[in-house]
Amino acid sequence: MTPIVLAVTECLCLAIAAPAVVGYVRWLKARLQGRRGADFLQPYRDLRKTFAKGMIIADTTSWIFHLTPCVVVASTVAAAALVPVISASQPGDQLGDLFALMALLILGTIFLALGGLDPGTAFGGMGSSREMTVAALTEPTLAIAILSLALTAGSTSLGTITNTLLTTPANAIGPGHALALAAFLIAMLAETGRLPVDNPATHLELTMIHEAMILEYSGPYLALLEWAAALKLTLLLTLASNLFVPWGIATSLSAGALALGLAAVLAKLALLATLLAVLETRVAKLRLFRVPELLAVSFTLALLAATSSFFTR
Amino acid sequence: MDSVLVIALLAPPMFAAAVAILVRRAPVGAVWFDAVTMPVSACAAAAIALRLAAGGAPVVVGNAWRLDALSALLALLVSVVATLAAWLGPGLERRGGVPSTEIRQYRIYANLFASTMLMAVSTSNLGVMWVAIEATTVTSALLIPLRRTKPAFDASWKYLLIGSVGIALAFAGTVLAFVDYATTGGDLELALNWTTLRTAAPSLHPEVAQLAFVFLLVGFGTKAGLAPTHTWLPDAHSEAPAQLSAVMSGVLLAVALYAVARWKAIIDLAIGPAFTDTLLLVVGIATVIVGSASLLSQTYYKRMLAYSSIEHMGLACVGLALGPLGVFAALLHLTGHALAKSAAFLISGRVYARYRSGEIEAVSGLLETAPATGVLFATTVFALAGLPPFSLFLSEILIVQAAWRAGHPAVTGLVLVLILLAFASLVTHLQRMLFGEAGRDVPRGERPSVPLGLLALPVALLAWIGVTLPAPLRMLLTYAAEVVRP
Amino acid sequence: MSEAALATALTACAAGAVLAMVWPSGAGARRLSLASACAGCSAALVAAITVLQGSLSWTWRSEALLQPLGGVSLRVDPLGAFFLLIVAVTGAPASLYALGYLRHLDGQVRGRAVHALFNVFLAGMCVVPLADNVATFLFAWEVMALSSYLLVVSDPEQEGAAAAGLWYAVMTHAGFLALLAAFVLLGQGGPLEFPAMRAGAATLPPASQGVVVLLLLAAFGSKAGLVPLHVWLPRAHPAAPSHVSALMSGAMVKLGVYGTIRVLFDLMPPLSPWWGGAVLALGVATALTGVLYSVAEPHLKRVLAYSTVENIGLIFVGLGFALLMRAYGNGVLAAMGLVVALLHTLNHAVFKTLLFLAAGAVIHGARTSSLEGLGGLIKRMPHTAVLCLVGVLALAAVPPLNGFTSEWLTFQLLVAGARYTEPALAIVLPLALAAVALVAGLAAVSAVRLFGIAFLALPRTDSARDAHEAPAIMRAAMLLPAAGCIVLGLIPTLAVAQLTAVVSDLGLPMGQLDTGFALVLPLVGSQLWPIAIAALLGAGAVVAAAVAQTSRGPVRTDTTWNCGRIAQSPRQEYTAAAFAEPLKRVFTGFYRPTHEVSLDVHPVSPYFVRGITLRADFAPWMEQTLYTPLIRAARWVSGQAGRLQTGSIHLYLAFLPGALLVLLLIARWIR
Amino acid sequence: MDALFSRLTMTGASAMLLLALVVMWRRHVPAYVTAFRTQSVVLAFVGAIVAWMGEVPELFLVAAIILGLKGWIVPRILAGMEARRPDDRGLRPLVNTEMSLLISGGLAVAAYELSRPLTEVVSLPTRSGLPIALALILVSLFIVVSRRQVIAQIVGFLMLENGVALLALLGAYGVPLVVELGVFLDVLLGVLVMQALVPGMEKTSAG
Repeated sequence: MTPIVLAVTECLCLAIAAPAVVGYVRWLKARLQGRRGADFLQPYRDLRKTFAKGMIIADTTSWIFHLTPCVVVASTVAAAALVPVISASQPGDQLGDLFALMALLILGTIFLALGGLDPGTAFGGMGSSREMTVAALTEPTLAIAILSLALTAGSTSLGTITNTLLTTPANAIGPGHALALAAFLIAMLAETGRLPVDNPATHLELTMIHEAMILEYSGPYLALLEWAAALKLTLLLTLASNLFVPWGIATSLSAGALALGLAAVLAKLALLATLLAVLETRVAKLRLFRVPELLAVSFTLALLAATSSFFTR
Repeated sequence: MDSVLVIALLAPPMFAAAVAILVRRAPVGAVWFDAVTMPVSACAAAAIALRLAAGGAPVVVGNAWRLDALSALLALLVSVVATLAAWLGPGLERRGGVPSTEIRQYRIYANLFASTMLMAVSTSNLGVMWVAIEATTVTSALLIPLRRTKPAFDASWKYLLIGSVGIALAFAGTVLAFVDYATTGGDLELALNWTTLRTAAPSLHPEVAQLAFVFLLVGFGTKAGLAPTHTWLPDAHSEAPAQLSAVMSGVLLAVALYAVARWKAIIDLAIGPAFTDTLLLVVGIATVIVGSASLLSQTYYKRMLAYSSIEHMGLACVGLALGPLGVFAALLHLTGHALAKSAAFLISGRVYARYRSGEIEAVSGLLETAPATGVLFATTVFALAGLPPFSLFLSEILIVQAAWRAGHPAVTGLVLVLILLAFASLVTHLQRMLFGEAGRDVPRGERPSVPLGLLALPVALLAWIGVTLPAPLRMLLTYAAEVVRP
Repeated sequence: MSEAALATALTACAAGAVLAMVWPSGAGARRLSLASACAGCSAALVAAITVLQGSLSWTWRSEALLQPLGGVSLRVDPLGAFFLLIVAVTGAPASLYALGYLRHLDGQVRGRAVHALFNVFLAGMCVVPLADNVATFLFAWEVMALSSYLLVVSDPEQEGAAAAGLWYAVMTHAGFLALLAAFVLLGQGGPLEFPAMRAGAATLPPASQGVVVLLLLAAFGSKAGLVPLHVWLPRAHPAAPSHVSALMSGAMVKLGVYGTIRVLFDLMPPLSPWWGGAVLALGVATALTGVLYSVAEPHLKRVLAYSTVENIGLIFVGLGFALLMRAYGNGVLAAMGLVVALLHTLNHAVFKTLLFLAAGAVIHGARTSSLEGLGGLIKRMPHTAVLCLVGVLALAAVPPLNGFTSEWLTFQLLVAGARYTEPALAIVLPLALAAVALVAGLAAVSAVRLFGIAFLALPRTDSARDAHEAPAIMRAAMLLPAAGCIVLGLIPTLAVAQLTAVVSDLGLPMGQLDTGFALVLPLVGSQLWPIAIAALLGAGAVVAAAVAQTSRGPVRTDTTWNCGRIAQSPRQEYTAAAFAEPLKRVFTGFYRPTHEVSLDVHPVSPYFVRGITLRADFAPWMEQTLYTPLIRAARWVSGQAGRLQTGSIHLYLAFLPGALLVLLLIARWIR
Repeated sequence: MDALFSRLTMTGASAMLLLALVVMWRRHVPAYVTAFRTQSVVLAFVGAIVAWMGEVPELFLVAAIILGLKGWIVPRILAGMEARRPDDRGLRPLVNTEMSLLISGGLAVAAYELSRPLTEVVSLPTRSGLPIALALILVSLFIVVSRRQVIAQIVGFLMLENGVALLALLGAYGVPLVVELGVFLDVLLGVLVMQALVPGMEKTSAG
């Protein structure tokens, strides 16, 4: 019973923390760019405000338009349920593994794209097309990164990967692990629509990807989508930290271990978010047609990681 | 009993020809006589075939006539196809519009043609067999220009001259074999008798036997449409009236190949099968190559069918060279081809009657204008392409199998590729005819009629043979194959 | 029990074929023959399930039929039964569907012919997996090929039907001949019976073993649509009536897979690893080719046809993997590879049937088959849209639908392979994994494009605007495979449990794979519990919907905002071509797009442009490089042969002494 | 006796071959018919000699038929055809005279080579004529191939028949009578049919 309670708690934690992560990144970026910036709680205020607003539904849409936010939220939450956050032993492994997580994220992406196409606007279609392209091209990178983890851990199950790394830390030393992490991080940037693939703060429709798809959404639906996007970012960051650098995560269910785990994950999230903010300040957005080059780089890194894990096996 | 059978087999077409010659005023009567007598011949052939299939002794009348299983098979094919042609020949349609002189001419020569073919397969004397086959050329050549057009006369001339010269070479071969036999000191009067020759065959001289077989192969091969002396065939078959093309393509070629097979059996006894097998293989493959390669570039549907005949004769020739299984397959192939090709030619006559053009391009939307004819035509073409459930499917597989078992992997591969090429060409042309927009002046629709039912008969027969291969026919083929390749 | 069921199935199909031709009224003929087909499929289903449940096998021989080739011989074993099941689950909805779909053909002979051929086609497909000798196999194989060819050309008014039929006929006949050659080789001169071949295959010399495998791959690959033999598939599927396309894609193409398994895993001993690698590589190439074209293709049914090519590729990845593992003696992984391939075969059969039927409903309702002409159908054909969405999601391989489970297993397979085999091989597998992942991603793009462009937004043409919902019977027919997609997605162990019986019957012992509702792979320590994921997703969606409903703000419907642009019109919509444009740019080397822009300018000045026409297409380079030379060669040969036939009687006559001379020389030479 | 027999048949055979060669260098169609007529007479003569010296009485009948059919009826038919058709003396043969004669010489050599096994096997006194008969067959074949005139082709074909008949006479004192009679019937019918066909070709080509 306890593990399930813990899992639900973990999921809720992620869900609640998600806007804060986004807020932190935004704040840090503002500081780095020499602006004051709103504090990291600003996204919560935005969400509250948007939730309370009325909705305008485009008259060209169908029930897909209404279904999309629900499915996007559901798939992201389901994906979050698979991620170990505080504790390494977790019931999410019963449900599925990394590939299942990947597929759940794709489910969300598909519905986002359908939601973008539903109103029949040019921008929506454009966003959908680009989002799907980027998502498709990211898949091989993610798959190979998962493979290189699985080769050392002997499993694609998230709990097992974390535990194996904790018990044999030597696995983390060597080129394979670092390369896989780098590949995973690049793929993550593409998946979550961050710079240099997509600019989350853009106001130019022609360069939008994620924002273009949700142009027609307003009110609670918009809030759900924004929140799901934040959750996706947070869960992928958590995933990166707990899969590649699991130290600190609770291996027992004692209160102390759990507290330590919580602290560790918060620290790691903060570190990654900082890195993200720095990166987003340093780089410019790539042209859409150069995104495949970036993904090719990441793919090569992942492949090198996988091969090097053969050599170190 | 035997003499009754032979008379019942040979006399009806002669009678019918005589009646057609004598009855000048009312050709319809002669036509009906023909339609009634030809089946008698077919029944006699069937009776003979059944007896032989049951393992009975050959039908022998004196020294002149002798029908063993091989002869019975060919006699059956000839009489069945001739019956079909007689029923569907000019003169029986209610609104024929065919001049009575034409009808009369057709009935005279078609019956003479049929009787010469029947004679060729039922004589016991290989010399007489030659005479009869030469006579088939003469009797059929006059029928080709029935409509009196210049291309038909030209085609007929080519057929007659090439056929005669070729067959004269076969005579030279016969004489060579005869001379060789004479040196062994046997009875000269019965020298060319099958049984005598077979008994004496082991003492023939190898080199002379080989020389004779080369002449025989080229000679009879010319009539059988084997490359490269097949050249008369496409012209003659495409210019002849459909009923004649049906008989020529369906059984005349088979009869010529029958002659080759007969002589092969003799020569094999003298020098072993390796020699004749090699020659037949070379000629057969060349023929299949020519036949299937030419198919693609044809623009007239009757020429297409003619080249398909060449291809199938080549396959049968290859089969004859591939040992007992191959001979069985070749004979089965000839059987299937006789039915399918005669049906296809007869149907092509209906197509021509509707479109007034022999060009593939000119015939389009056949399925729309004449659905039943179109379906029947497509069925026969599929049968010719070797698709199930028709019997050519079986025989082609058997030929391939036999080629492999006989240790000819290259032949196996080549035959397969050529079958594919032929298939592709046939389907290409067939589709062009079946689909598309038909011209405005082409009459549309057709009601069920007797000729359609008759045309469905060989198709049904083909499917029946293809699926079950009835035991009597199987035994007949087996015994016939044993005659060629014991 | 299963014998009787099978006899019933074949009798029903035969009766259906006859009834279609002879029943006096057209409508009655349709109803009776299709009901008969449906009954036949149900009986076949019963037979297949009985055999799979009991792992029985029985044989039936008849010497009377096809006697010269060794008679007819049937044998049911679990593998055959599984493919019989696939035929049945595809055939039943297809025949139900046709009841409504072909109503307009009632008055025509063509309608009767289509129904009769449909029954023959079904019967042929039922017999193929049961054949136990070459004669039966080839006969049923060709009956299936011929009837499906005739169905492809059954609607000559369909644009390109004749050309499609020709491609199909020639490719399939080439396959048949290759098959014949392979069987003759495999028979080694003995009887062409499967048991004899099984016993004798071990003695086959390596060289001819290689030739046999090559021929078999060509033969079954041409039926299954392996690259580069897939060219007929995207041509024939759109030309055929939709229920036939469903049957072709769902079942017939799978019999190519069946043949490969039957011969390579059952009849032949383990092959050299190279063959496994080659099959794997072919599978990857096929999957990539298929999915890339499926993403870019504008024609609705061609999108689906290419997607079939893609999925066949994925199935062959599994098969190639199993072959490899069998070569290395790793029975468990080989069994797993086979199970995955078979499971995907079933899954694809179910969802592709659904999609083709839905495509038929769309073409039926909207009278256009190009994605560029569709749009907004979700409002006009609401039920079809829901059913199609199920199929599309299965196609995109997302949980909790059936496409996902087999995709997930394919990933696991390749990971396990990379982990448990020797390095030389293991280094290749990640590439395969990456390719499969890319294929999965691109399949999702294709799925979104298919559904989004056809069903969402505004109708792009008048005919799409006037589209009407499919008749109830068609919708009911689509409901069956849709339910199948969901059930197989939620409880994959239902199918996997049967498959373990199939593979262990092939001599490949299978580790424990099925435990209750979750797929557990002890080998890689992963597990998948689709029903729980579905529950989680459902709960999440319900909660999200509830949250959205609780907000107090007013909800109103208004003109689409579109960043402030007014008068939303279909012309502003993203097109199918535009949707695929980014990928076309990324994979330029593969697509080799051709662009042709023509400007219509005002006579006064070239700067006053009145209209711009853009024609974009892909260079069909596979056809150009492989088939164009072949066609040209055939034409050349034909032309050369034509030179014999000049019409000059002197040349003709000259062949006589020529032939005499050549044969005399040959005679002298071989003496 | 045998020597004389051999000489006489040999002379006859050679004469027949020479008459075939006449067709090679004459361009005048009536000359072809004359050559054929003469050749047939010589053949009948050879037949008679074989009948007499080989003591095969029924060959007298054959010789008589040859004389009547090929020496009289068929040439008359041919002459009739020639009289009815337009003059085609201008038609040059496909192969010119010198080349034709050279090729004929080559064919004769080939015939000697081909008939070697035959002459080794046959023990009759007439066997030395066998190569000539074979040469006649080949040369006639060449005539059919290389001449343009319809009548020349028919003559070539008939000479080919003569060659085969000669082969049979010299090799085995003739084939069985029934076959022989059948062959005559075929020749007659064949020529008649050819005669019937030729006007059709000519008329329609002119019109």
